Amino acid sequence: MELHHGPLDVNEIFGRWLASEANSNFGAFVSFVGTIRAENGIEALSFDIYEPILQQWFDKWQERARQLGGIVKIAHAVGDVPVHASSYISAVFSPKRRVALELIDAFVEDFKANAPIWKYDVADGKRIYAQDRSTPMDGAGLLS
Amino acid sequence: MELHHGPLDVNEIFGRWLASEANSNFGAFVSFVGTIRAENGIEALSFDIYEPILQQWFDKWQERARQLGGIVKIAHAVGDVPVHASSYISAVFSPKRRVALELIDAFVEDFKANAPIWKYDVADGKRIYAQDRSTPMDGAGLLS
Amino acid sequence: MVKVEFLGPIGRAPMEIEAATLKEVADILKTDDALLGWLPKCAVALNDTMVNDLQTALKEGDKISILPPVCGG
Amino acid sequence: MVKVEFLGPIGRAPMEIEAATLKEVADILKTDDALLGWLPKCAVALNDTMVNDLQTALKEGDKISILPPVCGG
Repeated sequence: MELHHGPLDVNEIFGRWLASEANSNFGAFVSFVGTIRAENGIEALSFDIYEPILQQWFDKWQERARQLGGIVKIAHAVGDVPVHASSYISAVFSPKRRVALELIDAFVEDFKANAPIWKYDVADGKRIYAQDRSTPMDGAGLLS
Repeated sequence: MELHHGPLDVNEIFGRWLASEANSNFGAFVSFVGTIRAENGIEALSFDIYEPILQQWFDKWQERARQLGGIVKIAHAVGDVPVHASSYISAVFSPKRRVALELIDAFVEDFKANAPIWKYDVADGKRIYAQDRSTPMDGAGLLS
Repeated sequence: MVKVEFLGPIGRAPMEIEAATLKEVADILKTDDALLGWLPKCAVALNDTMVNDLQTALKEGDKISILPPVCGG
Repeated sequence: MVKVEFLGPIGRAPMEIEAATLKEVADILKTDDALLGWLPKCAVALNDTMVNDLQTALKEGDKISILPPVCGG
């Protein structure tokens, strides 16, 4: 797991991840890259991350992947990411293709639902919480 | 769609594909890379491809992706690919993540089942058809 | 005393309160009008581990984090 | 005359035969013992388009491709 200030250098990250597993004898590598779309007049999106809980979330997925013979990797931006730049990469290496294809889907969806990351629209110099696109985490409402 | 003699340069291909869509305003990029596993004492796998029908197969997928607002890309090796090198990359760009995650799965599975590509094990200098891992294409048996 | 931190967009400074269980934390936070809109949508962590039980006992120095709706990626 | 090509591992040189339909091609190929094991597993293309109908009519110069089981990736 790696956090980067500002946009991700996707080529650098892919190159490094592929090199790191070049001799691991994985047959399948599946990756997801999220890129900021130009829409609603935004200049950028901006992200807050609470790293201790993200690390725990990630560690659970790493263990789940390990039990299937694979590994997961993730990179995310902190702070502002301008439109057409990338904020998020996740990837699965596994011996065979089905595990990788199924794991990437569940991994990306659970990331969206439960990774402790808050997104803001940046427009006209203002940073506005993307409330309408945000999802309460599992267990939300405990104190209400 | 691109065919390469020998192993794929994954970094080069990813870099080129990402650059080509850098301003297309796609929010999601999902890719699958197939790498030759060291198993059963093989030195390499080797591939024959019948390009005219592969191109038609690919064109149908491109149209299917287009109707969902996305695009697909594919690269495959022809001839020998040594163990731990990559033979196959497919990718989907789409505006949003669900289309990309669903399309990559169907695209990779249909590729496996219906792309006109024949695989051979290379061991002890011999090239042996991987009959037990091969699948009859849709419509097989017409002439029997 | 336990510390309560509000993450992401809630925009509140941390609080130090006296509470023996998460239930007591809830009772205190619910008296704060500015938090009433957030609490039904927020998950809770105790010392950086997600928790789901209001009866969870607290000890001196515990850190409680209030996590509003998320949107990574 | 139509041309019949055998792709991938079948390892047969192309044949030129007289046939007015795919059914007639099938009847000719089935007389070849070396092909009997392949035909139930092979798909067929006519002029590089996959076909599924034995009654498909053929014309002079058509190319028929016999595609054995595949395994890309």
